[in-house]
Amino acid sequence: MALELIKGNIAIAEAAMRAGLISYFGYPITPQTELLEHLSARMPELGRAFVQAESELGAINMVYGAACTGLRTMTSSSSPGVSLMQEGLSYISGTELPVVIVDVVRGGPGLGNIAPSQADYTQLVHGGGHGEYHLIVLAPASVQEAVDLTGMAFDIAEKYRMVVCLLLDGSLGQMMEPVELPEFKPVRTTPPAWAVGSPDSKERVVMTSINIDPPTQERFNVKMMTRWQEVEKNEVRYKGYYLEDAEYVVVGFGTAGRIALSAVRAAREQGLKIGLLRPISLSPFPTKAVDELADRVKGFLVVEMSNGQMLDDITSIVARRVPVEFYGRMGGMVPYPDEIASAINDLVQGEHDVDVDARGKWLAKMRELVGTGE
Amino acid sequence: MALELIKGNIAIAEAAMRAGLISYFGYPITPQTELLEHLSARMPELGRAFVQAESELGAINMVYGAACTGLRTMTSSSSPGVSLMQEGLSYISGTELPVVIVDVVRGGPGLGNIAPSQADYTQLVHGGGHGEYHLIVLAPASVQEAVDLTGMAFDIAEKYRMVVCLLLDGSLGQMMEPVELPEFKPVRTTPPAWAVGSPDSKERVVMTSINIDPPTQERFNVKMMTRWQEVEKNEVRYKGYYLEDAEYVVVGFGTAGRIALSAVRAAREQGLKIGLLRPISLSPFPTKAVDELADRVKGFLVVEMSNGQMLDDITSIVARRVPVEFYGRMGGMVPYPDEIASAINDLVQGEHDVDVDARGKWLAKMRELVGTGE
Amino acid sequence: MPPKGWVEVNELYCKACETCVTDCPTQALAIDLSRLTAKGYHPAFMLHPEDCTGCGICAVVCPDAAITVYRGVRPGTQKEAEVA
Amino acid sequence: MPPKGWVEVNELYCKACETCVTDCPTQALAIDLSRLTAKGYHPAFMLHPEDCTGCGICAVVCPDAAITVYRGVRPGTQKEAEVA
Amino acid sequence: MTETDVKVVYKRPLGFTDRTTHYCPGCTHGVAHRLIAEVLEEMGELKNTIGVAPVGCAVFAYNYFNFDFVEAAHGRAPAMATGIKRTLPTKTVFTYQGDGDLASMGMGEIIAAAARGEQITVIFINNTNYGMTGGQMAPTTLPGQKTSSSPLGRDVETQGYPIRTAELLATLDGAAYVARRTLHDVRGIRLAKRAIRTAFEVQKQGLGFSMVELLSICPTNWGMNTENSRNWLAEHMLPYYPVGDYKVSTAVSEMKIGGN
Amino acid sequence: MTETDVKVVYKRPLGFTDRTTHYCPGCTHGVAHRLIAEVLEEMGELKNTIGVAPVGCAVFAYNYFNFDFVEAAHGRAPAMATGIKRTLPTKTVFTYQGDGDLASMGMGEIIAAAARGEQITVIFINNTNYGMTGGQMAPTTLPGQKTSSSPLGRDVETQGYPIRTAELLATLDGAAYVARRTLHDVRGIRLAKRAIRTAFEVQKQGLGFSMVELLSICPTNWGMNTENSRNWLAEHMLPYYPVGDYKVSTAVSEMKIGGN
Amino acid sequence: MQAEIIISGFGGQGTLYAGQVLAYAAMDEGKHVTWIPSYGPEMRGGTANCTVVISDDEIGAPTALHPTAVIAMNLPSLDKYEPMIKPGGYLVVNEDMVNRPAVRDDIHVLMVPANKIAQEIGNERAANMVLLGTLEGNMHLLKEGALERALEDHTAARLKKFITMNIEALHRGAEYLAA
Amino acid sequence: MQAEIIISGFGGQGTLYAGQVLAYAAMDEGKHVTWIPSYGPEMRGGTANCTVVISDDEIGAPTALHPTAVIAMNLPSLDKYEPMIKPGGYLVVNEDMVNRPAVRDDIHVLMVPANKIAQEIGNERAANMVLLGTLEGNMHLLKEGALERALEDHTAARLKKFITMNIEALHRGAEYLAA
Ligand SMILES: Cc1ncc(C[n+]2csc(CCOP(=O)(O)OP(=O)(O)O)c2C)c(N)n1
Ligand SMILES: Cc1ncc(C[n+]2csc(CCOP(=O)(O)OP(=O)(O)O)c2C)c(N)n1
Ligand code: SF4
Ligand code: SF4
Ligand code: SF4
Ligand code: SF4
Ligand code: SF4
Ligand code: SF4
Ligand SMILES: [Mg+2]
Ligand SMILES: [Mg+2]
Repeated sequence: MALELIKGNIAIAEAAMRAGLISYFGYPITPQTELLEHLSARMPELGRAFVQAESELGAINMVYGAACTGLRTMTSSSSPGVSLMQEGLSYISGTELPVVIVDVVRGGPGLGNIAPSQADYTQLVHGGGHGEYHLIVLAPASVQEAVDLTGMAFDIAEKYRMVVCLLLDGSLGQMMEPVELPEFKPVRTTPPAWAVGSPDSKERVVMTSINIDPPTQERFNVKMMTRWQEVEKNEVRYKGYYLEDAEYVVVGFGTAGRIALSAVRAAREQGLKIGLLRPISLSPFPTKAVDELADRVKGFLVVEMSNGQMLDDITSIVARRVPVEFYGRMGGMVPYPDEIASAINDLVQGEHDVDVDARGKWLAKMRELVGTGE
Repeated sequence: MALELIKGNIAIAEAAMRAGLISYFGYPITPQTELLEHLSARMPELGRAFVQAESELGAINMVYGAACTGLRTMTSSSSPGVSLMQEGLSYISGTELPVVIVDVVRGGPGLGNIAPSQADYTQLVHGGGHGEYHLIVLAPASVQEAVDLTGMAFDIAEKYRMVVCLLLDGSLGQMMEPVELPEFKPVRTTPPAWAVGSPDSKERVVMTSINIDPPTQERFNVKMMTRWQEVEKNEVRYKGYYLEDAEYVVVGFGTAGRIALSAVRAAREQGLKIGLLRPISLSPFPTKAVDELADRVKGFLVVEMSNGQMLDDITSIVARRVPVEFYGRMGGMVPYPDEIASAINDLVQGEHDVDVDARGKWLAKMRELVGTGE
Repeated sequence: MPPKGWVEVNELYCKACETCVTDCPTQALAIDLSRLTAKGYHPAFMLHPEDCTGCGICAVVCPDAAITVYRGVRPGTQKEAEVA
Repeated sequence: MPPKGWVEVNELYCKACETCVTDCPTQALAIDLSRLTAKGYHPAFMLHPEDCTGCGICAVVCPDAAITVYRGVRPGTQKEAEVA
Repeated sequence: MTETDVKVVYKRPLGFTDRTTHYCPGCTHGVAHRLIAEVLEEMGELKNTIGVAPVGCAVFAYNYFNFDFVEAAHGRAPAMATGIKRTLPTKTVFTYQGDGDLASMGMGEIIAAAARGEQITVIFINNTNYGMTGGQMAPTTLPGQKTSSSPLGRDVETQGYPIRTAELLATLDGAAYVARRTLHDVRGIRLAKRAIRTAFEVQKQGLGFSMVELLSICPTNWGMNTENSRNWLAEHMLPYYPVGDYKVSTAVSEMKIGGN
Repeated sequence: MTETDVKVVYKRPLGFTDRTTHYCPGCTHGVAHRLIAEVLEEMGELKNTIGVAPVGCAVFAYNYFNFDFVEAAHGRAPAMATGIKRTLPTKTVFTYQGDGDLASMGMGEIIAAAARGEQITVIFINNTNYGMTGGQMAPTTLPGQKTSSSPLGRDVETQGYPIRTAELLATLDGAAYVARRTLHDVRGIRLAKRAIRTAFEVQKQGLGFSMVELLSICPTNWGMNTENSRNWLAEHMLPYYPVGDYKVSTAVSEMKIGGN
Repeated sequence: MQAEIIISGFGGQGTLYAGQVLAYAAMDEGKHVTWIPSYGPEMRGGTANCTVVISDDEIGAPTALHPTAVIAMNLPSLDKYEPMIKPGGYLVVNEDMVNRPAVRDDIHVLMVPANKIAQEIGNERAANMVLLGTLEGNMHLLKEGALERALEDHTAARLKKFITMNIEALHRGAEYLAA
Repeated sequence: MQAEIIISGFGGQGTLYAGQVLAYAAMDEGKHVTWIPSYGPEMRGGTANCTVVISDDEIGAPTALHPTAVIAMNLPSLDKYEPMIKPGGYLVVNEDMVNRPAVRDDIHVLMVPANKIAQEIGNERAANMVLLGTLEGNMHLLKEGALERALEDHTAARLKKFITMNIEALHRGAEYLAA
């Protein structure tokens, strides 16, 4: 197939349609809007449903309804809009429905700005809504990967009847890269037997997240957590670079991960034995990979476009076996490879203290570097 | 002062008024509604503002506005309603405003039920909204403690200009205990100089969470994280029981913590050297206390009314020094002391494996105990 | 002879709200204080079966779809009526 | 002599939207293509100061509050006018 | 007259399951349910319908109707119904919502759905309070009416005025049929059924958004028995919320309803 | 006539800071801002006012007004204003909102505030699209109008009908004054100013909720120059959104406006 | 000393209120006390029960799997709670609302025709106080007259008129002593 | 081989498009390539720039603190990016829009009167192509004729009419060679 040069936002839109997207519901918000705009033109062309919702609340609840029919559905937004979806995500999860959502993260908190960020990690990975549930969270680092993961997201969502979220930062949404788009898949247009409106279901179907009887709710939660164990077993994805002989490992996902790759290459050129672990599935997290590395490397450097939200997970896994250091930029700032390279040098040359307060050290540095505005 | 026998929900309402609450905005939801109902009668009596908002979105944004005047304001809700407030909480945090919110947690996810739960821990402690920010989260375990923490919540909120959240489960909201209510405090009715509408500010005041320029946003975030370090230094609260000579420590907060106390007492009566750590501030977390215990005890048992949301934090702190086991009930179920007692026995008699997958073990047990409903 | 009718109150559903009793134009219905349903209610019953016209009003207003309305003469009662 | 007026366009604010030019009833205003403001716009200016009546319409429609309108005769121009 | 002349004038509709409802005795939620079931049965739509339950006393509605059902988040039923209808346009999709659900929490969603002319039907139960949570003030609570969150009676100065939802939605071009009916007496119920039938026909014929607002009693939270509740509705609600057709689009006025 | 006869007929209002706005050339957001500043100056309210900025092109409004300001989350300005006004009832509090902000995202909040008779003033800019995010369809987009999310023109069958916000809010009893004006010509602007004055007076005199909807141009996203935009507004928007007073409560109609 | 008492019955039988009277009395004696209801989605009908824990010490769990005592005001409550009572504990049953005797023989069982007694003193709704009287008359959790004083001190003004009757009910109930 | 090129100017000068042409050409040659714009809240006015990275290998960072080459279409772009260019790199300046020469002497500087040239060939808006032509004419990032082919293959139908002019602009720009 021919390569095309496309923006991340539009590539995801196209990939979703090719994966059999039947309905899309969304609300404009920078830096995600092109995704919605593209579908506003394309979905009607294909005779599929596109609705610009009244709000992100509307959008997620339209998706909730559409998902009850078992046909492929999706929404997309950016940080503040995703916050507004938290109630809906908890409901959808509590109803065991397959849904794909895209969060093109921007600088926060609050209104913040529209520059690239990864600070919705905890919101999505550790659950921003109420009650016990998990989202599957995938973080592409290139437009091609975004395309590939979009198709996979629908499959995984259906396999486990769960919400799959693509988390990317604003720059990936705006970036153009050559991509190979998949062919159009045959589309399912009749609800499966478990869904409402299905011609195949023997009994009437009720879709709800209510379990007014606590023991019933608890049983449901045990079931969902058991399913999550399956997901943790099957759906961990990451990419390793130069890990075989690595003495130190940089961990970063998405754009931060690919920027780190440049820095790691530069370090290798200097003869340093640095590897890169780029988690692709943030939830389930590549815990085992980090765990095994912690047994054989001398230290980690976590790189994020946030205040170290993944850092906490890495620290927990490494469990003081080796030092974990951190370099992050916040509020819409994107690090340059040079900054990461210098953080790598600090790691390699620094003192090895497994009790290091990585975030505190980094924060002190940031206060010098950028100040506090006071 | 005379003791009164009051429900948790109403005690918090009274305590808030006595702490100088000027305005309350809320929306009915079980098991929190009595708090709102009580204030609907009492606030107008005192000539203060009470508004039943159109929704939790409305409520949190009314609180947002009221907080911009620097006068004491509050809202309360329960899990699904708190999910709807996530965008607002991110905005309020990004605008550095003092706000108190109360989450009387119920069984989830989704609509779930209205029975007691603690499963909003991650939502509140690790941040359910977008971007980098922290909430201060306090978890009372008795009605008196709820009263005391309510007053303190307003003070802390103002000290740091942050959101302080009281997290309690439904049963504490519904429970009556004898309490001593504080006297009415003198009330601030004129905005301080930093707030809008202040007669004291020299220049006009603008309150916003937008920083369209990423470097400015980043500086702001550095400032907020630096403030958070202060909070971590000053505002950690917990209560220890029988810790001096404890060989094993149970960790539980709120209602789970006080139920654990009964179990711990029973264990002590059996001659077992068990202690209890009951975190009161969940955020900032009593990390140091756990850390120090991890150096001298033989193991931990974490008890929650959730799938182990605090468990992850304990595991991270303990960092494989000693085994951490878990006992939780979900979906609105409240454990009996007997269940915890038997979990204590398992811990004391069990094999000591620091690599234990506490949640996995517990989940397997739960599958036997309650099943998965399949 | 005017068209006659009768009704059956399904006691599984009846909650003793009295709506049918109030609205029956011929006062044919009443609450049976002598009995309790499984749910603990005193159910509605035909106190004056002879007055029922089968108009269906009771069923239209019943919030619990507890009433079935027949027109004609109740099987069994016909004979009694003839005997009388 | 009819009441006369004049206007000043503050070039800090003017964005060359031409609204004032279009709406001036006496066509006194125009866009100055020969100059660029600091923001890069060709500002509005009084092409025909003599025609201005000081009616204020330009200021009412200006979206950038760039115009000050005076009534009377522009200081300085008075003399010129007299000389002319 | 012989036994063979016996005719069933009325029986429990086929659209109902055999479960007893959790509604309080006399509560007209039950009547509204029944009318929906009757209409869908008459239209032959029972197998083709998907209902959307609200959060409110009708939260368990899905237990009582004998067809596919989903349960929405509080206030979001119109959005959820939109998602279903856009995905399966040939299905009959309706929401069933209370006044707290529709006119407070979900006002944004209902207006947007009506403005979009979404091809769904909305059955809206106005009982002037939040029944499920114990009788708090609703947007529809009458001036002076006491509720658990307006203990001195709704004070319009601080707590605002009731919303007349049918009138409000009727201003929207996407709304094809908007009517208000009452469930407090037999005549009202008969007219309500006809309106519900019209609303579903509007959907079936693709004429746009349709809503029927139903004045309903809440004996429990009003603190009155059924009879007094019905009288209170007639005396206090009807003047504030007059029954009537608030929007009948041209297409709807020309619509022919077949059968029965 | 001597130099001492010189009179300033018009000057930049005191309610403005000296910052240049980020609005596109010709954008009538600027006119709306100016009218607010003029009215508040005339009323002597500059020191007593708190503004609430929306999310939309006017997100930076607080940079341009010379008094206290807060910035709301998208759509929630009426709730935020409520929080401020209830806390400081003697302040003049207003929201400034776009059509995406008020009539889509924030429809729930604006209706609730109006129904509550909240003593706030709302200035509502209807420019038939989402200006800030690049011109997507708004609830106010006209049938057939092309936007970046209705690329073939708004199809009322699938994308619904425009919402006439002033008419909608006018149905609410809590709304004391609801009017629509236009900013596309000098007469419209003068009438708009008078309406804005009335709206703020309504608030000052505690008569209830007040809103002025202002028809506004968006040359950038409409893809026209200023002049054509103003003509387009007159030709297409005015017929769909007639200017006029949609609600003038009795108290408002008897109100006396002092000064100037 | 710690005692856990569950009071259970239909909604409307006054179980929650009986628990509150007990809790007030305990509080007034300076005891630690908790009162916790089960709360459900169905505001009306169904069962209503509460647990009162009275202790000399800070109270841990406000609920108990094996309570010291149970007042069962109807059959479902008897069925549910009888098996849970701590050996040696107390079971007070409203005899008028059940159709079977208790089966446990390792606890003190008191069958009280509470509805009848309440009717005799003029108000069937006082059955809850009759049973509470029986409980306290046998267990002596508090000082003599504590419940009566609690009724006098904590009854809302508009309900004051019921105090005498309720005290009478307590006394009549207290006459039932375990064998 | 990896090259990072920043193309920067006012909005409306076609910097983003020039970057896309370069990116298309690189893609068609089988190179790895990324194109990333700076995007801002102000849709219009202000500066607009993009970074194109061309590499034989999987590309890490799509941005660069020290780019290999910069096309500066106005003064602010020159001020901002000149200091950042990698020693030995290329700086192509639209001479018509700046009022100063470049100051670095460790890089290749090409001052091109791009507006004038573009006017000569009939459209001032082709200045971006002139400068792109100069860049490629000096750096030879791609095979001969790659940009021209990219224009021919990837121009949207309604803009086809500009292809010839743009190719001419590329050629005129390519005539400017570094000393
Ligand atoms: C987000 C959220 N907020 C609040 C609630 C609590 N809640 C449940 S039902 C209800 C009100 C229902 O009232 P109404 O819609 O009038 O229905 P009714 O019970 O009167 O039929 C509320 C506020 C909830 N479940 N979710
Ligand atoms: C929750 C949320 N959703 C979406 C956005 C993105 N957003 C910013 S402005 C805007 C639309 C503004 O349009 P309008 O209110 O009409 O104002 P205009 O720019 O036209 O003046 C949107 C959708 C946001 N900031 N927050
Ligand atoms: S109306 Fe129905 S529920 Fe009510 S009493 Fe009659 S039969 Fe029973
Ligand atoms: S059918 Fe008519 S007459 Fe017969 S019982 Fe019912 S209401 Fe009365
Ligand atoms: S109307 Fe104002 S901004 Fe526009 S050209 Fe005239 S002076 Fe300049
Ligand atoms: S004041 Fe009147 S006449 Fe003078 S320039 Fe302005 S619009 Fe023209
Ligand atoms: S509370 Fe009111 S609305 Fe709810 S079921 Fe009971 S009577 Fe009906
Ligand atoms: S985008 Fe439209 S509304 Fe926004 S400033 Fe520009 S012209 Fe005005
Ligand atoms: Mg209601
Ligand atoms: Mg707009």
